[in-house]
Amino acid sequence: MSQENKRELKIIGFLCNWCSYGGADTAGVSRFKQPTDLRIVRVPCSGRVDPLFVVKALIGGADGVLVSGCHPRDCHYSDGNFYARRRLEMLKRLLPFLGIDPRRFRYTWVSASEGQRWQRVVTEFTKLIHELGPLHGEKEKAFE
Amino acid sequence: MNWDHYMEKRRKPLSEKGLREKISQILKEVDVVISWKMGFDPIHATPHFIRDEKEIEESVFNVFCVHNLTTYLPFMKEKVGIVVKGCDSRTLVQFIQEGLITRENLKIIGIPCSGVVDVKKIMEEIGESPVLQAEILDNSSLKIRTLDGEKFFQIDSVLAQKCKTCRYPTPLIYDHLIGEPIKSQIGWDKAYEDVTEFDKKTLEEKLSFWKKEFEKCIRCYACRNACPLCVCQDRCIAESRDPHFVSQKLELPEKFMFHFIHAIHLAGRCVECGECERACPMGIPVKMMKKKINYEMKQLFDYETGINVDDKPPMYTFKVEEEKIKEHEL
Amino acid sequence: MGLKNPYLPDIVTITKVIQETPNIKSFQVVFDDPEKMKSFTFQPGQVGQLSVFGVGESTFVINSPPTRKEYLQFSVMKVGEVTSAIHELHEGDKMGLRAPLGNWFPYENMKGKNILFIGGGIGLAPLRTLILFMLDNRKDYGKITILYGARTPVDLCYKEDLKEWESREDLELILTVDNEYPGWTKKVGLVPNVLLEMAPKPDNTVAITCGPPIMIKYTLIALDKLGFKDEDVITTLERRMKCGIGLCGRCNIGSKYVCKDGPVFSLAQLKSLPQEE
Amino acid sequence: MGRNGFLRKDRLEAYLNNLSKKGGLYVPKEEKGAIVFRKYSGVSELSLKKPATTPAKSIIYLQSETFFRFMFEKEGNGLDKVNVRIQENMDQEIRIIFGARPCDAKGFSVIDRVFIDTDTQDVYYKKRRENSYIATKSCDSPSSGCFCISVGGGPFDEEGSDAQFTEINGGYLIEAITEKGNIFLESELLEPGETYLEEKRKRKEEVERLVKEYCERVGKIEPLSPKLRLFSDEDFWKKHLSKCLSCGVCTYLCPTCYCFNITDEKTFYEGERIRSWDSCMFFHFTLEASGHNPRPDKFKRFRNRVGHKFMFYPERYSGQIACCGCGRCVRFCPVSVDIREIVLELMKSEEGGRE
Repeated sequence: MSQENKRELKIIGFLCNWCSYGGADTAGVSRFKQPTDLRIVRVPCSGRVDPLFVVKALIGGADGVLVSGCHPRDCHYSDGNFYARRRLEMLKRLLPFLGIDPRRFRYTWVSASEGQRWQRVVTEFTKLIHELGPLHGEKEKAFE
Repeated sequence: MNWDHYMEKRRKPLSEKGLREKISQILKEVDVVISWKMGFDPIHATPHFIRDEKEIEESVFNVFCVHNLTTYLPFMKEKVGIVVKGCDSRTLVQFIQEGLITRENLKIIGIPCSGVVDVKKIMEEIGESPVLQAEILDNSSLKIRTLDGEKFFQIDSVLAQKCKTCRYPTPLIYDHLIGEPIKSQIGWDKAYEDVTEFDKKTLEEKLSFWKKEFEKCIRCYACRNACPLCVCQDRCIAESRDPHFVSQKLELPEKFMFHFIHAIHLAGRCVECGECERACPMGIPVKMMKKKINYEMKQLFDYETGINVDDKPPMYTFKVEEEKIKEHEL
Repeated sequence: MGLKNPYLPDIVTITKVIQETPNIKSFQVVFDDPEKMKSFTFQPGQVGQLSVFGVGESTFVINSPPTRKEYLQFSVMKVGEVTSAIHELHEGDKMGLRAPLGNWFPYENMKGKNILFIGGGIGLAPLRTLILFMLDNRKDYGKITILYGARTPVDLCYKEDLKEWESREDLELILTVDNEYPGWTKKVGLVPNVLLEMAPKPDNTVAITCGPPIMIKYTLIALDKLGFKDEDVITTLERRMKCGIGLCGRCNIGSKYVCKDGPVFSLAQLKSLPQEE
Repeated sequence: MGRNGFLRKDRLEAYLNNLSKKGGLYVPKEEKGAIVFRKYSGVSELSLKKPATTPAKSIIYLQSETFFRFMFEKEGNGLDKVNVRIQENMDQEIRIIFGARPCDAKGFSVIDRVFIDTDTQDVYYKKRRENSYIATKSCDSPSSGCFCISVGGGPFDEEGSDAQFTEINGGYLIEAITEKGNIFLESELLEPGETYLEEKRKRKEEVERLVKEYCERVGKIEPLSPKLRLFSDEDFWKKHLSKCLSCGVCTYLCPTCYCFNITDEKTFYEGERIRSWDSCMFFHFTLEASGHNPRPDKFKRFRNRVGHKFMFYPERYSGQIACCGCGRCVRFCPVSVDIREIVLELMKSEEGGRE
């Protein structure tokens, strides 16, 4: 069941294959309790996350988007997450200009061993999205 | 916003004769020179591709020469001569930064510009009545004769929005300069006042503003095609089926997505020439999104597009320690 | 309402898939509506719009002849989004079909004449329907010659048909491949060159050609050299099509729409149209 | 013209309110920098002063519409193969257009020939066309770039309109042109119009003279001969179209352009087939799956556009030009490509060089 038994919201997570996906796995294996609103898309690297993926998700029906990669300096491809950081920060600052609450989008770094950190990130982000409420109506989407 | 005093000082007549002589000179070194000529009526100039000495006579430069002619360059294989205003020259700098043109194949005639008009605004003022004659009087006002009669405008009152806060009236890169350089007193903050003002609105206000604006979008892609930095053109992901970002529906999500694509692909690249907005037949302020990103680029990376050929666009590079990007805690 | 909606496809089921070459598959389909299957008629050369729902529509010639009605056959080369999706399909899968569309080979005018078919690669598809149709009405036509080429022996389509045609007495089949190939003992050379070598007589003969654009281009030149009149040279054209009924505007060459006024044109007709690539 | 009636300006609101009860009423509305046809929501937003930025075309020939929906289904216990079910999406709305211009209406008759006068009718367009009522407003003066008279239209042209109204004497003289046009006269708010006919005749003469004078700069535009040599001269097209941006402004704002695309969209279990406007100015328009494109360059695409309107269409439809002279393509082209200039030059070359 989702957070506080409310309607489950749609949160899309783009997780890098090498760190954050592993982190999520660690959290799972360690049986850390996590909210179920998150749907994970595994990507090779946070550098693969085109800001447009985030936009497409938000416009297409997601209530929140979480991007998570390796910590800076830890990128499997050495500098993918450095590029990601710039792009995603740009996006985060652009979103409110279009009237989209920037809190609905978060990017962060979680390593494969940080199961606990992953749990915290997901739980807190999901809680925040629930506080913000659904971005889209049951019938009508926010951008229609 | 009071910028009148400063415009007055810098507005100076340009010798079209000098321009034509210079075109004639560089036409010997290149295959084609791109300039302006009068279009279908006196207030509409049109890009003029000069391949023959005889065509030089028609070329003009005045407040109606609104187009950023550099938009054609990345697709041209010939040696090109081009006439640029200050703002247009930033595109050239950006092109060179990104390796989109070869500087050696280009001859640049720079024109220090004291601003061009917003043709749409004039059209609105004259109720789209056919223009029979347009005259520039003592460099500060316009006399426009239409089928409905004569109308006078202070040029300043119909100046293009971008010119009101122009920070680079003199081309930043050129081989030949026609006329005296002009200096701008406009500070960076001033140029982005519209962005910061708009950003003060609430999220709801902003969303409903864009919904209203994008509602008008007819997806003609004029903004994209007029944009000099939109170099994917025929390969644009807005028209591709794989990846499939945008469908052929004419609904708001599609339009939001398209304009996000345009803006995000121009992050740290847009030189704010305003061609997107000028080309839009529906009057959508499409430039604003890009300006907002530029504003953030300056805040984050102290970067301004199209100023220095040796710069690297901020999205093409990184720093291990980013001074201005803080980890977002919840 | 009574008005037929030309955009609504009929549902068809794939009854058989044949791998013709590494990138060409033939699909035999039947209408799900048995009445439709019974009443459906078409002419050799006419096309159909196959659709994979959710992906889109594409135009293919019906390459089974109207004289054999158990199924309709389409051959699909995997090149784009729709054709790739069709290639994913299996026996029993559903497709949409809008057919018949377009014009057809003027076979009535060819009665009593010698017929020279010149095909390349998947270009044999539209010819196949006419060849089979003519073989089913063999007495109406004179000498039938088929010149068919492909890049390699692997790229030859309709191998079963080719085998049968080769064994028949009442037609001549000449096969060629572009380059030498281990074990290939038949002709080697590009179709137009082989054609020139064969030097068929243009008298009382109609030449019908279909293949890749470059082959057609040189075949037309060769036919001209051999003395064929523009009226006696017939080809089929391809363009990007959407509606298939002459409305959507993209497949025009001058005032003619390939989907509705074509795809079959005589060289004489083509020469009267604006020249495009 | 048939019946008529006079509507005082102060009754316009009540009149439109009533009209909007008879069906979806679409009027030109000012929306920050553009005038577009929108559903009527009050007289204050009505904008009749100048022609709308977008023609009324989009009300009947939607820029994007669903042909049909399809669902993937299984029967019974679901062990069989997946079936596809198709559900036609036919629009039944009654549409009333008030305040289009004569050129907009003329555009519909250009599209009618293609979509309706054929053995494979576009049923979606036809249905909407049958269910629509068009009242055009006669023009008061030409707009920048207009050339209706040059292509055989005019500020009071009746082709394609069901009714036409003329702004005179502090009100509107409304005249029915077709049987359908009577819908605009079935109102108690109207006064008898006979007394205004003379005034309207005078107005018509005056405006027509004004427009004619403006159009004379262009002259008469005739269909182009398919034998025209200059038409295949690539240099001619390059000279005129080097500046073209290859955007869709001219085609999307054109009342007569009708080319379209058909695409599928689907989610997991269902989807729809969509028809949307397409533009012959786009590279993708003729791009084939193989990568081959018969019109890869913008000048070739523009040549086809000119050809379609002034040569191919007249060839198919007994000399009718597929252009209504509204001037939008000239007025709104971001780089001021002037189709009139191009056609005139082609025509002129014909005079001297007919084969």
